[in-house]
Amino acid sequence: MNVLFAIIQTLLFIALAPLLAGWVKWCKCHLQNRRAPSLLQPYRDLIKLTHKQPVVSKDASWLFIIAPYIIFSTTALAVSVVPLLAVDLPTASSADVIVLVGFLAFARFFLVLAGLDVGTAFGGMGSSREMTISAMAEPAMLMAVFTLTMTASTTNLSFAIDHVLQEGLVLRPSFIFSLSALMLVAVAETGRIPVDNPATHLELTMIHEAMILEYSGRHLALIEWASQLKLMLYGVLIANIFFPWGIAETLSLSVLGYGLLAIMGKLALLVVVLAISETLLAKMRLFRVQEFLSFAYLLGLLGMLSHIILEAAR
Amino acid sequence: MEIENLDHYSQIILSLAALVMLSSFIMLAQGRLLRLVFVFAVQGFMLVSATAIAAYSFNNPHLYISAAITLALKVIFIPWMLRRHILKLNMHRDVEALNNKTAIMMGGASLVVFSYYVLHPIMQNSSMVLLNALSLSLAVILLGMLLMISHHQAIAHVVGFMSIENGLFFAATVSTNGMPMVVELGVAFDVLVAAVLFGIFFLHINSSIDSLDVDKMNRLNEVDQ
Amino acid sequence: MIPAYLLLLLPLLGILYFGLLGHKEDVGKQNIRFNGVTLLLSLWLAVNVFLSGTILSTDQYFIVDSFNVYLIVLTAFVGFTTSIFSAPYMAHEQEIGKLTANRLRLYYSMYQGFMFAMYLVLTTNNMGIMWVAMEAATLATVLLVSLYRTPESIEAAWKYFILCGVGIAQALFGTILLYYAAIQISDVDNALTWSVLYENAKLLDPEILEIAFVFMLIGYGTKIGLVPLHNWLPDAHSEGPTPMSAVLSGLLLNDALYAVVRNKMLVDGATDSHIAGYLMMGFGMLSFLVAAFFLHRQKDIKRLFSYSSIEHMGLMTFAFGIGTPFATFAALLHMTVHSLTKSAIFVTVGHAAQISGTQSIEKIRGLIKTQPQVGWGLLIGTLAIAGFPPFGVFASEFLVLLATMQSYPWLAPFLLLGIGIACAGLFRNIQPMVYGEKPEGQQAVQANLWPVMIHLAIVLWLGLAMPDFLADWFTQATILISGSAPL
Amino acid sequence: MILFLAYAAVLLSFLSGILALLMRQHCSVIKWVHYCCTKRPDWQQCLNNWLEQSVYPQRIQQLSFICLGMAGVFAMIAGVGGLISEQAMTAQLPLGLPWLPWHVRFDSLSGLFFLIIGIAIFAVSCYGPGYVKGNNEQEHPFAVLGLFSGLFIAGMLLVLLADDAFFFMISWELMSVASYFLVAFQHENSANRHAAFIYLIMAEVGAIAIILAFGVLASFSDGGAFTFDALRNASLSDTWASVAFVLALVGFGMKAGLVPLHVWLPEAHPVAPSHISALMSGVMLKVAVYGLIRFSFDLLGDIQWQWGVALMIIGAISALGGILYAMMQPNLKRLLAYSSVENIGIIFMVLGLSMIFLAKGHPTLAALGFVAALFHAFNHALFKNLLFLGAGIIQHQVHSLNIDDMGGLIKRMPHTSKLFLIACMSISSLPLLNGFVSEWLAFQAALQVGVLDDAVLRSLVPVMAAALALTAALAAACFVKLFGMMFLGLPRTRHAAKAEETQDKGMLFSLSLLAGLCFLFGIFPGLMINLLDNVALQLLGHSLPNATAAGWLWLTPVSAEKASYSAPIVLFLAAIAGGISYRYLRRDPAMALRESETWDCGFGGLTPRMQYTSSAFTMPFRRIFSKVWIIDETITKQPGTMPLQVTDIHYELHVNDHSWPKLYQPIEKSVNRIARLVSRMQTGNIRVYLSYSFFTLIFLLWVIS
Repeated sequence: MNVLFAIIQTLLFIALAPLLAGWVKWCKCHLQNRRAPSLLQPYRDLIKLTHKQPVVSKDASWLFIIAPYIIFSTTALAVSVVPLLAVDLPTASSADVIVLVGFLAFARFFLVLAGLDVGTAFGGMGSSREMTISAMAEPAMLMAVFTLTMTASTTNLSFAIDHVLQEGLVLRPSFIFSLSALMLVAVAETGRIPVDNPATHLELTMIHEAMILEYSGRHLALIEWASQLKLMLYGVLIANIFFPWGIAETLSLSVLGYGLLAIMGKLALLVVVLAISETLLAKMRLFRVQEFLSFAYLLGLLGMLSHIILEAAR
Repeated sequence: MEIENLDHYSQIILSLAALVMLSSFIMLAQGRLLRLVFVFAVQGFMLVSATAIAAYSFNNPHLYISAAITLALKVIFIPWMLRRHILKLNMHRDVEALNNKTAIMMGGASLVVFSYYVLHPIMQNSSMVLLNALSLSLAVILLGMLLMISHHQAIAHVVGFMSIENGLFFAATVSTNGMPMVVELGVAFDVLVAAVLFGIFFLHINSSIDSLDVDKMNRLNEVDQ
Repeated sequence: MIPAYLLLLLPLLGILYFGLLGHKEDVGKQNIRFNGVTLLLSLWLAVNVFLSGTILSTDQYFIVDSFNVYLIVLTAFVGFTTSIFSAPYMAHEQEIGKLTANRLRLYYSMYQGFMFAMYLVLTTNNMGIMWVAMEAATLATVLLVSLYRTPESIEAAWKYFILCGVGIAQALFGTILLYYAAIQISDVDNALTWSVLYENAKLLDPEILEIAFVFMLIGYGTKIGLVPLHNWLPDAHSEGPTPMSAVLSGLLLNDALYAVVRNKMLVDGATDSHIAGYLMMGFGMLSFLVAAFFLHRQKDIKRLFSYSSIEHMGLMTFAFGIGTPFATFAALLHMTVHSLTKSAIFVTVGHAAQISGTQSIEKIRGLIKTQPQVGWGLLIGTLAIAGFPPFGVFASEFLVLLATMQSYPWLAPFLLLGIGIACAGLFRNIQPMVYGEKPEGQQAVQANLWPVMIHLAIVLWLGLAMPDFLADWFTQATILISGSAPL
Repeated sequence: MILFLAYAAVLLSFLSGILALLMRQHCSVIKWVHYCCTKRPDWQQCLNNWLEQSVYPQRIQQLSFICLGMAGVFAMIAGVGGLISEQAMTAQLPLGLPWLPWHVRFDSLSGLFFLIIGIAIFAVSCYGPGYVKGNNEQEHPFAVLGLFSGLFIAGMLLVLLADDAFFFMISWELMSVASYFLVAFQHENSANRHAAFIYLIMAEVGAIAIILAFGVLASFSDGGAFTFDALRNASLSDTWASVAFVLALVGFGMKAGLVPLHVWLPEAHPVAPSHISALMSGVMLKVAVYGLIRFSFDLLGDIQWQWGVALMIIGAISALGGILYAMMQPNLKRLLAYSSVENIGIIFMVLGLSMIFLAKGHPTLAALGFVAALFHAFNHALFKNLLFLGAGIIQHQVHSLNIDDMGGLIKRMPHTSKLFLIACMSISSLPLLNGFVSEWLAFQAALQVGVLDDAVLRSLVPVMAAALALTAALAAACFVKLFGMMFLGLPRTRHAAKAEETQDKGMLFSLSLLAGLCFLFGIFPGLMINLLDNVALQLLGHSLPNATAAGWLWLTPVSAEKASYSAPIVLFLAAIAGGISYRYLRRDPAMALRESETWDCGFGGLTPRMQYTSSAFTMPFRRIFSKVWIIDETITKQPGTMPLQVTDIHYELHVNDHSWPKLYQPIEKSVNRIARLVSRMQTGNIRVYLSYSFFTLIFLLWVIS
């Protein structure tokens, strides 16, 4: 039963990810006084791409072709361990939050290799930048996550969220810091403004787009989908770790439905925040990103310290 | 024990000891090689006299042998040999300019005091003759070294070396009535061989650096140029 | 006692034999034979001592106990293997015209003379004779140092002569003082007899003995090459023929140290102040450290290794100075392994210099490519002397260190500092010589490397597994010197 | 029995060295064969044919490597045996000093490292014949290589067996010296000589520190004995224990390559033959780790938490420094060597954590950290060996070690590239591979910091954990770059374009073996962790109670509620996810791929020179962490005829390590200065010499009276 639920939840996660991306676009368009595409536009794009014949450079190797599948499946794997609707997730115990970070790293590893495979300057540029940013972001993210795991004294996401939920409403200064840190990291990792602009194709600013420039057809679809998954993953992480209320604690249908509504609501709100910030902020120069991320790291560290000093003092 | 209470032999030995030391001082200040060798011979002679007197007074016949050997070696053979070399190498007119003669003499004087200072504590139980004789022979040894340090002619070095031997010999004679005969003979043999070798070396050195100035022998150094 | 007399007689005959017939063709082989027989004699003597303990001649002029018999064997052994090396080496020198037949005669005659002096130093029971023999060793070797008659070699020989002569004169004064102290308690005939003095050491006047020891230390210390009395040593080693350097480093220095230790035993018997030990430790440590730094700036390969000898002699002096059974054992072992290793190194160094026609480190290059045996021999010998296991030098250095740790732990870091600096100093010079491409026109020479292999094999053996009989032997000597057995 | 297997491994590696010595002794071997087989002419004939002149060198090489391989097998069996058996085996060998025979002890810690070495030398022995085939016998005699390889391996094994300080030092130095000769093997390059020199000197200094550490311990032991048993029982004051620990840390850290004692490592490892580099980097550094563990956990015993902090900080510096330096290296093997510094840093960091837990009275958590450190050591041996062996193959093909001379090799060398990719993934600690598991365990250990009652420690450890995370991320960046530059893109040089897959089965087999093990222990880490648990049990007296409590599928180091990881399930899920997506998207045959030119923005003609180079790839890092290196960057532009026109741009980049000018040059300078001062003593003037002896005499007389 649990296993079945885990599968369903994962599929739901995968299915909903493009919707979230559509919602982001929708919000941004409205904020910027543009006409918004339909909420379902990302689905249409994916379907269209899937039905196109992919073009592959003659210089590409097998790695280039296999990479999208690997990226997509590891990202899918990553989302499968994040409790979306209910806390009692069996998959969460086979891979905890550190493994989750590992999955993302895995996906990134192959994405970057794919970027380097064809041998264009764009690919190299994107790969180099992506690795730089992720190297800075990863410790910040772990700092933020560690605050949570130390509070809950477990790295199992399901148990951790359960722990926060059981505690009720406790205003922890450490969580404020970690929340901010995680949000900053999420922005950087999912390639949003001000770190990266997902809509750009200008070589001076591209990061993510530069790596996948050579992809087309179903390969591109998979990669796009994976990045939408990633965006949702971070959203869910933020929403469910810091605001777990509403998540189902039992597997009855009504509670689950309530959970689904709750998470959709939380995500919708988060996206609005994201859209507003993307509208207000301009993209940073590449070498300002490190300051941005060190700030995230600092926040994470402050969160950790305030947990140790203020909350766990003996 | 005061000096008045000693027998005359001892007084003579002590006086000779003082003279031996004095001759060391003279050598120290001597710049001319021939005179240096002459003083050395005189020193040797005084040593021989002291030994003979000691032999007589202590009634120790084997000291006569020592005296005879010393006479042959240090009064006759070595000075003769050195003199011959000096003349042959045409060095009898050279005067060695000694820097800081006063300082060297002062240093020499303080060495004498030092010898007393060193040997005094250990000799408290023994006779005054012994103390004086040993201290003076130590002073002669040290003065011999000082001579070698201050002079830069190879011949002066040999003289210094031999005067150190004189000091040793004097110490052995006076303080201990002479070493065992085997040792005496061995030492004498070594001195003889050394003297011969010195002669050979003078020739080699002269042919290689065209002088006997040891200061010019400094090819083997490790100082940065 | 008969082997001891024969042992002394044979080199004496050798002096005459080579003095008269030394210009013959196969003189090198004759020399090997002479030394081979002395080696056998020394072994015979060693077996005697091993079975029946200390042997004292009836007239008390000679003594062979477990301390000196092992040095006798070592001397005979190194003398023998060096003679094996010296035969082709000197023949080559004659071939290229550096030496005439007459000089060769002098060389072989004095080789035997030197060996005679060494045996005499070791076997005599009389401190005066010991002095005479030590001086005789100087006299025998001084002409060998100047054998090539180059300005440098004459200069080196002159310095050797004067410095050692003056130095050893101090030792004679020390001996006279000892004699003076001895005649207060004993009859005149036995006043310089070591065995008698040793038995009655408690009665000797400690103050006189201390002063006497200072003179002895300065005197024999000059021969050991203790800093700052060492200045003659690198000159003499570098300018003489290489076999001479090998025996100087391997034997003469040891024997001078032997003389000091014999005297120290008397002083220690007379006084409890351990002053002799402190003096030796101070000198030893100073030599050890200073020589380690000297190694860094050498331009001449033989000078390099002569400084290494100073360093190791310093270490031994230091260890004897500590004086505990452990340290003494270590020092004895170090004496052995150092002699063997250093003479082996000088053999390879000699060949290396012949290969490249110069002793200048900068010009010796690519030995491994030119003549692998010589290159590897030099490299492995250097490794051994630098104290790398599994060679015996490591074992002895380890023991010295252990002894230092037990008695004066604060000195241990200095000791190790010295070892490290010396290692760096050796290798920065050795590496460029053995490695790399060979220079144009460099040719292999005829070389007999058996001595090297035998020596290094023994050193390796000592480092890996010291045979029981040797350990017993060392232990007996240790008991003799320091009063009790190590552990 | 197990002990005899261990002896057999040692003896076989000696034998392999001695066999190599016979390389040039064809005649004497034949004579010997004749002599031995006089009674059996048929054997004689057979052996004669087998040892025919033309094939003789190959036979000897094969024999030598077979011995090595058998040594590896025996070492592995002995290692596993040691890990399983609960008791330590002891013996004495009749070698050594008269009153201190060589003491031998084989416990589970030795067993673990035996296993590591065994795997490594087995892989190397499969790889070796193919690798040395191309060597010029005159230039680089196999006799030397084989002899010192054998001695080197024997030395490493003996270190693990040693149970007294003397034997330990002998084996330790045998290992160092033999590897010194291997570093100097291709001695016609001045870089090799320089590297060898630095290596030897630093090995000596390290050994000296270790001897001192033993000495401190021994002087407190009963009767100054040097057996490890006596050292274990020595009771030291806290201060002296710390002194001993610091000395041991310096000594073993020197060999392990902790920053700033690492400078020899990137010099020495790259210049040795590749299979030796693999052993040095993958295994010899582990022996240093073994030494420190043996010394601190076993001999010293009472761990103090300050040591843990020191280890953690030094480890963190090494890890970060190592990987940052590695990133900037254009030379493949140098990069790998620096990455070893990083991994050793990680191991030490985790060991430090374990020490803190142990000193603060949490032995179970200490065991967790300990196991994590050991597991990482094991893993690092696997993938670093794999990387170096791969590098050797590539060097043979491309004739260069410069990363920027490669490119596009994935198509030319499909097998090597796949195996290399596994190693890269493993070292970047990606899930499903072994590198990840050990880092995961390390994080788990770090996260248990809440149990400590010291607030400073509690805040320090998470910072270290973050440093570990940064290291892992940087390592990923570094190895992505490495793989990308070497194997992907277009070939940058002629050699790279002509490279071919190696035909030698042995070489590929050894790589596959290591890669397979990386994967195996990534999926079933429990296999290894159960073994490692025994080590913790023997050494710390505690083990992980629940490591596999939830079944063999799961890894639950603390408890199932706190953290769990199940690689098999993850693999299973990944396979499902990958399979579904692949199946689903490839089901339409009409949708097959279409090949075309790479998009060139319409300019036409992409050339390999337009690719990102490795220095370009790392440029952002260079800017961000610019203080870490000494960067010497020069751009020279050739102005053209027109204003602002540039005809030619020359870019030069040198990135250097800080530790050299800051730490080592001053030492070198001061030694030289003292040497210069000292040598003023040797003036050449005899009168000066005489005055030395004169004044010495005066001085001593004055002192004595």
